[in-house]
Amino acid sequence: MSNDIKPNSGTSPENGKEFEKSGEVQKSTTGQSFQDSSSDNETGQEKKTPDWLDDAIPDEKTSDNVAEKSLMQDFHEDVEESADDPSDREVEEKDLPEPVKGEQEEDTIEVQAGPLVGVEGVLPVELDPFFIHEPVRRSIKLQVTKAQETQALLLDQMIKGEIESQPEVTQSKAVSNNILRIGIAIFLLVSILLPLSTRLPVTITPPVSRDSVSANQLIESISDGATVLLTVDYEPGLSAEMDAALASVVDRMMMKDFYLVLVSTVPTGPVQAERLLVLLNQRGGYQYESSKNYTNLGYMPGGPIGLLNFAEAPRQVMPYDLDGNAVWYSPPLQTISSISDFHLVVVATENPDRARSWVEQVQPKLGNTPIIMVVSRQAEPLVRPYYGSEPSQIQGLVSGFGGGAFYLSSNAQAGSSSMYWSSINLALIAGGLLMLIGAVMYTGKSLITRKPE
Amino acid sequence: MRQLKTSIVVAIAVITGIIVLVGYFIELPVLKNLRIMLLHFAVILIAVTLIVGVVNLVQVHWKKIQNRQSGGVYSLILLISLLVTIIVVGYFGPTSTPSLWIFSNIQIPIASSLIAVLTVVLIYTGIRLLKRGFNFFSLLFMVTVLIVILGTVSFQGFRIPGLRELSTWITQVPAVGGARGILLGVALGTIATGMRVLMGSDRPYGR
Amino acid sequence: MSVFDLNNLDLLGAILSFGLTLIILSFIFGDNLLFRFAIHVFVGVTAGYVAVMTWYNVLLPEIVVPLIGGSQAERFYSLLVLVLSSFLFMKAFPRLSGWGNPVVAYLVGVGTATVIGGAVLGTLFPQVLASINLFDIPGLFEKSSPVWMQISNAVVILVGTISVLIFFHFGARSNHGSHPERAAWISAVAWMGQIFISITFGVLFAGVYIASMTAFAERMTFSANFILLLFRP
Amino acid sequence: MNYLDYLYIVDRGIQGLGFVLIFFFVMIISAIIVRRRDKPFIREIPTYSKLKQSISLAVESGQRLHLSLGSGGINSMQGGSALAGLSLLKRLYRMTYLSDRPPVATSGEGTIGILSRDSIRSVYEEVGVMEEYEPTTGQVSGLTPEPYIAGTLLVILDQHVSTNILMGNYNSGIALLADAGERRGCLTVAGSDNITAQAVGYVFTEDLLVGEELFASGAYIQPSTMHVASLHTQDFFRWGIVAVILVAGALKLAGVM
Repeated sequence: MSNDIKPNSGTSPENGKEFEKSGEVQKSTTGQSFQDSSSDNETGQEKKTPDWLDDAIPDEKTSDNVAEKSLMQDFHEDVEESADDPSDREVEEKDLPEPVKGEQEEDTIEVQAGPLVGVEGVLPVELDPFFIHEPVRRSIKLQVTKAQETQALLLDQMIKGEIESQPEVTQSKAVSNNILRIGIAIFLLVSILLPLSTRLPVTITPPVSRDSVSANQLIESISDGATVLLTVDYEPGLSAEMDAALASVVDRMMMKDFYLVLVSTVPTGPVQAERLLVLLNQRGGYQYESSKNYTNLGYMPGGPIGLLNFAEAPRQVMPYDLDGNAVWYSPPLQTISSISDFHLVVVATENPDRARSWVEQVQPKLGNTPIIMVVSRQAEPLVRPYYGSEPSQIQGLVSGFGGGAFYLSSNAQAGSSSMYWSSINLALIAGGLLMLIGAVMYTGKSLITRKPE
Repeated sequence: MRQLKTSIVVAIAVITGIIVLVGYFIELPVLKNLRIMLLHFAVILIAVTLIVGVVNLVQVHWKKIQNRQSGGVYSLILLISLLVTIIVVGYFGPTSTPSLWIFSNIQIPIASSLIAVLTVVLIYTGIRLLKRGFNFFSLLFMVTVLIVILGTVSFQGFRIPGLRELSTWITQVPAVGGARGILLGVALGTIATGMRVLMGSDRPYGR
Repeated sequence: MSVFDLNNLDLLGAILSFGLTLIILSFIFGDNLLFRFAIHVFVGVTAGYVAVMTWYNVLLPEIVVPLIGGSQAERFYSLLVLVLSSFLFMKAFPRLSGWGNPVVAYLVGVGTATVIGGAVLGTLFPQVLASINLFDIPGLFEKSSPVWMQISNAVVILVGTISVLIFFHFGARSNHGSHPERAAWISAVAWMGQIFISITFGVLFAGVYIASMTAFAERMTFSANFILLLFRP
Repeated sequence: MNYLDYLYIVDRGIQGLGFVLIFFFVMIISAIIVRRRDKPFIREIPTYSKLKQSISLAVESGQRLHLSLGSGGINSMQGGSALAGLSLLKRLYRMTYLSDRPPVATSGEGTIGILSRDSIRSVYEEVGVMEEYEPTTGQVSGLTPEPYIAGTLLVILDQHVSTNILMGNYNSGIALLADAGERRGCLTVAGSDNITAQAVGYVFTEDLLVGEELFASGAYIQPSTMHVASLHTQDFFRWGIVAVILVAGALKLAGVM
């Protein structure tokens, strides 16, 4: 039994022997161990070197070099779908040195009879026939392999599990944690509603950020009535922040009577975009109408593939708008044959991966067309490296609610960006304060309780 | 036979991959058109995988209802809301008033409220971070968090001199350095993972 | 504006929106039946949207329309796509699952190549160039802030980028069967890299916190306004 | 416009192709070298050790594991992280197919969902206990990131999970999953290719895979020549990049370029 368990202990490289044995013994046992390196087609991550490469690589199998076999096994196993195919098992067995064969029979019997049938990789014992062949290096201090450490810890945890009266402890803990959560929520609620109820102007207009100014100038520099690709790539969860940030930018573009071409790589994006335009029509008194002032191309699936495809052949990829009209032949879009024909591209997203996809797949095809990113604060740090760098991959960056607010104050527009400014500021500081208290408390605690080395 | 099947499947992945990759770098007209076609097909098929996902979702919840498993009622609710949405949005159109109504009054409130819950969770764990494991890095992490938060807010009469500048500097200098390092690392990891697929070493597409 | 000024649909929407907000927020107090109800509705509605958007944007224009009224070539293409799609659908049924593999392989091949190309031309090259150009002296003089400050910032960014890159270094040596370890000097640089990672993560976490607080504030103010609306004459 | 920019614009495609080809050859050479070695010389990543440890513990104590594969699609590298999770899934099932509480796998994308079901099913086929197979153990719990988080939240709360393995693409909502795990008093091990999710995961668990580490999962979960070779190739180019940045940066500072 110890040996069918064994493979799991071969997880650390220094356990060359266990590592090797893992591959060998598993073939003969019913289940597989965690470290099992047998075929894994369905799950994808198959440990196969390509067959052609396998042939190209000189075979240097040496019977005494144990761990080497373990790696080589990955090669051979993969070439033959070993675990699933009985004939392959025979082949494997032929290769096995005598002691292992002996072990295998034992293993099989143990596994089928034992209580841990199929449950492998638990509590291994260092009993490996390969140890007999090679001299073991001895040192003065006790040599404990990673596997042994792991298993010792395992045993320890299991014993603890037995003796400790866990439920009560965790229950009382859970209750106190819940109280803390509720306390935080109430504290935030009060700090948010306070400025709303008192109507006190607790905040000051934030200073204008350089980023927002340059984004503003960029839009200003584009002639009125230009055709702009506007991507609404955020999900409903953060629409409070993103709507605020994007509204301030789109508001500016509507003032300049830009023709907006809406597209999205998020299924709910087209609805989000439509909703935003309805909001801005109400708030800004615009009369933006579908196909007259803007066209909604809708949802573009495929993530990076879709983006690359759209960047190379927008007309073929999105031939119709959401109403089924062949929009590319209507006056505003007649002149647009490639993505670089747009006068400006605005991408609004809360997800750094999506932002990166746009920069990686679309930006290189844009030529001289500038791109403005309107991102959530949570994505900003990962988008910033692409902005203001030389060569600059993003020409404008409006970041989150704050960015929106800065943007507004920079072009003197009153918009939704400044709506909850006071509440949010107070709540932010309240939450920050709580974290600060926690930090100070636990720092002090750990400094006091820390034993001098 | 199975080996042959596998080889064919691998060949499909490798060949299409190589065509698209080479076309990515070299602008040969023939290659470009072929690549655009391959990409376009892929986009359509990915859209189909979305439908497959919906089918999978329905299968799972239908089984729950059939087997009278606990939570079967919720599965029923899920299927009903799915069906109603398909009918309403499908009939009136995705950007019609009824669709906008569903989006604004069901999806946005639920999604934003979940994020609101997330806020509480973040503060809760933020408070306990240094309790969990106090070390130099977690302390540095927490200090950075607090500086950025305090540097963001703007109050009348509340202004720690230099804090906003410090916060901006952290965001635009060391954080950019760190982020750039991570991005370059991730790019390397991505290329290596991709190369394994194109070499037929990793096969994430079934037997 | 009072509650009576709203039309029925708006009122119903506001009530629904308010109710769902409270239900989800109740999760702060703990798991409950209504929360589960709302979550299932959310998952269902979004799945419905996904299905319809896919139909409107892809299946209808790319498969159905060409099949019905397209030219010979268009019909051929959409038929081909239809066949491939049906293979993909087989993946949903265990017995036929194997038929879907070639199509999945095709998607994986195309997807992989796309992201490799993007990573090389979109991130690797430009970001390496950006790191080099940090020290473009003529460029530094064009900017407003003093040159010494720009150079010191450039050095910090450079040290950050390089140390974080080295932090991820995987290669290690093991002496006499001990755990494989990296060279001492690499570990030292990696330690510095960890400092930059902690700072970057800190900024990111703060960003997530600020973004989510916006949602919290928006939901709270909406709820407060709705309650006020109810009590307004 | 300096020389580098000129190169960058004019020959970008050729440079890119050249880079990919060199990457390819370095990978093959590394594979040959790795194959000659007696063991993989790669540093230890504690999270992977902890992962194996927690799995062993859960299996031994007969508790349920939850493997969340995220909402990344198979068609992008976001799926790469899900694939790391998938490779784990089959092993989990090989260890636990007879357990009263087999692991449950959730995913947020159609193909990954199906692949996870394929994997689970194949294990039951392998060992001939199809009657034990529950199709709902591999499920799509939501089709876009937010509903996926919501749906998975309920799975964690319902299934009496002892260990949460979050390995895939997430957004900041990963915090809700980790929190749900904590409410149920279970251990969470997290790895995501989304860096925002990593930053959020940082406050929840020390057992976190950072940046590039998740892409190395193959070499740690199931060591094989190509996986280890690709890590050495990454290292090779890592140092190449460092050298290029330092040398070219110095030349720029000196005004040579």
